[in-house]
Amino acid sequence: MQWLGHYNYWIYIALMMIGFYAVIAKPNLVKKVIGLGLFQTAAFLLYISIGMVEGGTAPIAWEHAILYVNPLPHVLILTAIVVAVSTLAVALALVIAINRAYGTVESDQIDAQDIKPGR
Amino acid sequence: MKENLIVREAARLLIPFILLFGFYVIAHGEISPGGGFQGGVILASAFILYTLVYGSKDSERVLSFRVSDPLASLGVLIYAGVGVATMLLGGLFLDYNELNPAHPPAGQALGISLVELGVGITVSAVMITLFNEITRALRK
Amino acid sequence: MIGNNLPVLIVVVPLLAALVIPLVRKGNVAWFVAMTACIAVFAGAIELLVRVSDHGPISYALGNWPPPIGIEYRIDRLNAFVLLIVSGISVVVTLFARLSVAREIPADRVHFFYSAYLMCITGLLGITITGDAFNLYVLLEISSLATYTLVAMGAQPHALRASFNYLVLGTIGATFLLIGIGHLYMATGTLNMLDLHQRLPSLMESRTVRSGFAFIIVGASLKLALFPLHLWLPSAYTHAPSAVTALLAATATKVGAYILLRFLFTIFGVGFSFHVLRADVALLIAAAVAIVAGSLIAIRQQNVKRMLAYSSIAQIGYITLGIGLASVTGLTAGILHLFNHALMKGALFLALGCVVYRVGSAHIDALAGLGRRMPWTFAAFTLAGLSLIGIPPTAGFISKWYLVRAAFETGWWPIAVLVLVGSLLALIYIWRVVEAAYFRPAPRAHRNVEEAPLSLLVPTWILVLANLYFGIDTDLSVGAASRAAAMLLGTVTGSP
Amino acid sequence: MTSESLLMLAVALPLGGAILIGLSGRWPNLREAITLTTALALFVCVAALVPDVLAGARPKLEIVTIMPGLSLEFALEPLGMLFAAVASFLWIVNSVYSIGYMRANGESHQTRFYVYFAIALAATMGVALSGNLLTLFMFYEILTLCTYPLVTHKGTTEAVRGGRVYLGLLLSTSIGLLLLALLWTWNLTGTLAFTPGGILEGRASPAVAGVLLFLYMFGIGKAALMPFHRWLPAAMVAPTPVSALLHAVAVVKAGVFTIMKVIVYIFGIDFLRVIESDWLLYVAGATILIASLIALRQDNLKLRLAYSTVSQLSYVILAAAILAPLSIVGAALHIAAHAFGKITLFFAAGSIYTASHKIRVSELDGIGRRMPWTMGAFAVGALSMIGVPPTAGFVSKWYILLAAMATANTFAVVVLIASTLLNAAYFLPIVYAAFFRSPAKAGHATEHREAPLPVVLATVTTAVLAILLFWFPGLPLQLADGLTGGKP
Amino acid sequence: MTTYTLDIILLFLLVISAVAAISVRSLLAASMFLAIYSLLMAQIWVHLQAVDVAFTEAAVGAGISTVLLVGTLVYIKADEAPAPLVHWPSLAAVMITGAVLIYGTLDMPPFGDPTAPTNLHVAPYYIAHSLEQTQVPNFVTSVLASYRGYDTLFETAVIFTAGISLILLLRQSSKHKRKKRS
Repeated sequence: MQWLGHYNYWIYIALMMIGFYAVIAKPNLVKKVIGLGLFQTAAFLLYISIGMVEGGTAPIAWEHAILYVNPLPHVLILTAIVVAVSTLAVALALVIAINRAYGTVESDQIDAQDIKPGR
Repeated sequence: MKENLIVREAARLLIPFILLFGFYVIAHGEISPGGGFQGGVILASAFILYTLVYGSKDSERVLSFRVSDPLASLGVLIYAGVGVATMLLGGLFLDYNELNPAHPPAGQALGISLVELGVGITVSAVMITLFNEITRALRK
Repeated sequence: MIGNNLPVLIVVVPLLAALVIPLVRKGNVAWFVAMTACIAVFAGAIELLVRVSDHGPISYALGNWPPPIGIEYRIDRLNAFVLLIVSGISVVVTLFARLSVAREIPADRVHFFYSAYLMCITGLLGITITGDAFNLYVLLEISSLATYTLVAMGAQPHALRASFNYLVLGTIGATFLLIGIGHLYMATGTLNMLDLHQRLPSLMESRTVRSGFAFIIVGASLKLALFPLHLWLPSAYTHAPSAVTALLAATATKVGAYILLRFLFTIFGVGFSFHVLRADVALLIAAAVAIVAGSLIAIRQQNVKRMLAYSSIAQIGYITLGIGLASVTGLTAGILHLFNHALMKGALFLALGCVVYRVGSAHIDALAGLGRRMPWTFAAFTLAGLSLIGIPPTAGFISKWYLVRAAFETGWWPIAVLVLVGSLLALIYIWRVVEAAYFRPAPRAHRNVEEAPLSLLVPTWILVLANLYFGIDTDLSVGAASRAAAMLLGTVTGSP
Repeated sequence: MTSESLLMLAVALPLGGAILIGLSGRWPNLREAITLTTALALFVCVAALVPDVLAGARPKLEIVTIMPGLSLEFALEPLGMLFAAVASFLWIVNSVYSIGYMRANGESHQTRFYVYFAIALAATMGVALSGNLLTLFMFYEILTLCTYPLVTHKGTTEAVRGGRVYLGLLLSTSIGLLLLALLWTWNLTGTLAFTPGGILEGRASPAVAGVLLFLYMFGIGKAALMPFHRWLPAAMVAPTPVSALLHAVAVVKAGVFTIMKVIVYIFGIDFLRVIESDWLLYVAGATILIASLIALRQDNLKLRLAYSTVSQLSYVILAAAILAPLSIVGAALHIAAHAFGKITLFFAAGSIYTASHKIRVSELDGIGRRMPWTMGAFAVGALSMIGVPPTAGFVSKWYILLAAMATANTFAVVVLIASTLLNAAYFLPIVYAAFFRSPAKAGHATEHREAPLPVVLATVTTAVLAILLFWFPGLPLQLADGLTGGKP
Repeated sequence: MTTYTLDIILLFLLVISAVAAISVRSLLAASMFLAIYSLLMAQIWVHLQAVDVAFTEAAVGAGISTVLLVGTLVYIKADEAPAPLVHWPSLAAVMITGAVLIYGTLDMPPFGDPTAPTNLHVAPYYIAHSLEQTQVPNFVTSVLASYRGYDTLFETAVIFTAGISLILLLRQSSKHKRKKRS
């Protein structure tokens, strides 16, 4: 069961790598933003997996519960999700503003425009 | 979409229930899944639905940013206010026990529902703002 | 009530101010609220520093839940000192901001600007003061989110691009921290820093902890803009509004350095960080490259703001150098330079802000001949520049002195030379500006530029004079730094 | 008034003067009156210290502790006394000269000029009176910085380029080498105080001390030891009063002064004998000869003087490197002797420029008839450089020569003789041409008289002093003796 | 065991949707895949007994985020420009990061282990005392709003900051003249 025991963690690593790759490799800003989303959510999977307890029930008190899963990671991730959506919103706002200023959201085209005027 | 009668009627029926559900989620976060955050999002979604169906002009009339901006502040202010209150009552920041020294658990419950309310207000207000600002970019 | 709640008030006051400001529509009122909040925080920070140095660390249990159940604020000599730096600088910069922001930000959103501005400061203060690893992450995200926006408020479209890059890299850094903290939590079951410090030594062999260590260091270095991870910094500094650049340069990177210090020394402990994992080698190499590369690139810049940004990368190298030497003197030097660099870079960017206020550009050609037109501004720039180079009697000299001393003591020969070579490179890029300002003829358009208004000059000169003062009387700076260093290294051997 | 407070005053006076000068900039007469009074007051203040020092007093004054174990402190000892006295006295003469020169040539930004000049003097006093190496280093750097605006005074591209070399060389040597040496010394000994007999002995292995000596000697760029001498010619773009007082006296003497302080009070002569220090002798000797050879080929009068200064400075280093008590005395004496001689020469050069706008040696034919006073003074200065009695230059050279012979140091002897010949070779022709050649018939030889009175007056005064110092070398001698710990 | 297989399938789908999200050229499609990704994630949260998180993920990840993304895309109206299939330096960086993480997993406590440190140290306190100390049966809520209420205060502040940011960045920025360079 050992290999199965870490299955979640490996998936989280895979997702994180996928997202991370999109963030740094994709020239398209929207794709970067999407990548960021994947990247952050992957980290959430890590936390929630940490909190899981074999045979535990959701952390809400009820009379014949034997074992609860760990609530702390859930709390942390609730916070993290909020942070993630806030970041996403700001990122998208920037993308819109950039698109308004440059007429494109492809970083290489933006760079091309930036070089011209010089600093 | 404005012309589509069915959608308009459906929305007219749905929105009250969505709002109701939102308030329920905020209020009952203590015993069931959910809480200020989720409830706030649901409230916001009701408004978003309204805007999508009835258009931004009407939604502006229902809830203009002159209202939603202060609400955003208000929510966090409630939350922080609870903390300040507990300090004024002689305790530490966010020590809800001070809200009801006689029966601390009750104080805790009260404090928790208060802050959940604050979270709900801010979240819904901000979510609406996010939606408005991003879609306003469209209209311009 | 104020007394025992002081630690939390340090963070809550600016938070409340940031919440109230959007409700007032007037830009000036917003500024006034911000200013008052900053002064209050500064006063509080001084009081805290005094208390800590008198009675040792202060612990504040939020919600009155004993740590590690609840979140704890823990103020020791290190973060009390950093608090002082951050709050002090924010007072001066806010003083500067009133006119410069009114000039650079459209009037209809100045109050929102100040709200974000205070949120940024709130976050920075919170990071510094908190004793809970996850709380640190949340506050980090607040300050970052606010910072991205503030940077994007720059006049040119470049600012948006810079802000977006910063957002992407900043979020990567923060998420790395999150993952790292996750690993630590997984291995120990706690998030409280002190608790972590007590539980980690037994887990030195755990691969989970080690990988967590790697992620935390990389995440912190991204915030700190340590050399290979500095890519966000130059554009962000160049295109942000003057006041924002000054604030970031003087505080944000410092807090980044603080995070690094906190994790390396308090949480993991010297034994683990430097003897088991040899992080010192990595840090020293990165620092060395940062100093040389940063300075060399700075020399080639035409935009003075960008030049100073690259110089910041080099200076961050110095701070990291001190940290990497991991001796008492080295750590003292690092923390001391944290303080001094805040002073000198703050002064330089504020002086530059005065120029931008008058001529609207920080390009070196735009500065030509302004030395006569704006004597006080450029006198300030030159003096702060000398401090950056490290000429006595300025604060910069004291930093250099301690860095080289530490290098000698630890027997890292080349580093001593490297530090001095760094100052000579600094001499070159600072003097390019000085010569341009004093000896090149002013372009016709700038023939009748006037000296910057007093309310911009005063904050600038406050920092310049601080540079001179702390070059002569180093009791406060060196004293606090050395005590903090001793404390950090003491945490290993257990002595307070 | 206690001598401690006098120490403080010696540095404070010029600074206060600088502020007043800056404030009175709108009224030139007032401004220059203040300059003169400040100079006078400073000299009085310094002179008041002399008796105590001769009586063997060594006043100390700690201003502020900068770093644990390191403080900004003043302490007076014979060598510093000598340096301070010379510099502060010549400032008076130089001020008179400046007033005439700056006005006659209608220089711009005169207020700035006088302000920085005063600050430079304050820094010089700081160097002379410094009580430990850190204080000395501090004022040393300040001196570099506050003379920069004087070097670049004209603001021309040439001036800026000169300034760049000036600042670049002086700062990079002092930060790159001197500061390194300082820190290393601190690391070895835990102190930077000037202590008779030195502080390194027993704390540093001869090998390490050898490296340290190297760092110090080349780190003190103001001493213009080759190859770090280029800043001095570069500084000649400055107005002549600057070249005269600062780059013939204050700045360069600060350099050799520092070297002597390091040799006497940091290493200690006895310890230096142990370690490998012959190379210093050879470098100094080489500098003397090479600089003289270069001077020979300079047609620009000020440049020729500058290179002569380079070689003369190395006399002091050479003398110090001989490491005999007698030679140390000679070195100290030469600091004073060269000061009077060289300032006279620069004054003369400036007065020639003022009167006739000639800067080339080749243009000076017959000028002696038009400007007898100036050229007379020039002749005296030249003789003093060469070391012909009855001029001050002879006395110091004599001491050095004696020391060289006493220690059977053939190299030093040869260098001294050779350089004397070279000096003669590049000075005497000027004097000869000035008096005995008939002026070029070219039309541009417009009629001109002597330079304005203050200029001539100053020039003649220093010349006379150069001679007086030969007849009455008592005071400097006593001070110099006190230096070697002979009789206080 | 069955729960495991279900989990495994879900996680597998998760990876597929992630890959799809970053590889499709149409940005609209990409954001749709992101929404699917979030829904699957919510599903997994439920399986991991994280009901609150699932709820939030569904409301935010699949809901608000998608709305915002689509809103942006309607405005941008462009698809990803064709780019080289693989960007090697990035791939290298990603691989290194992944390697470090894999190394890290090797001695993580097995998934769901009740004796893992996380389940022994702080968390048990919440489970044991939440009800009697706060009268709140939902431990997540009690921890969120009371034990770690301070985090949540700033979580709310983060949202507020996001709101301020969008106001600053987008509201009336047509009046706010940005020299559009061309």
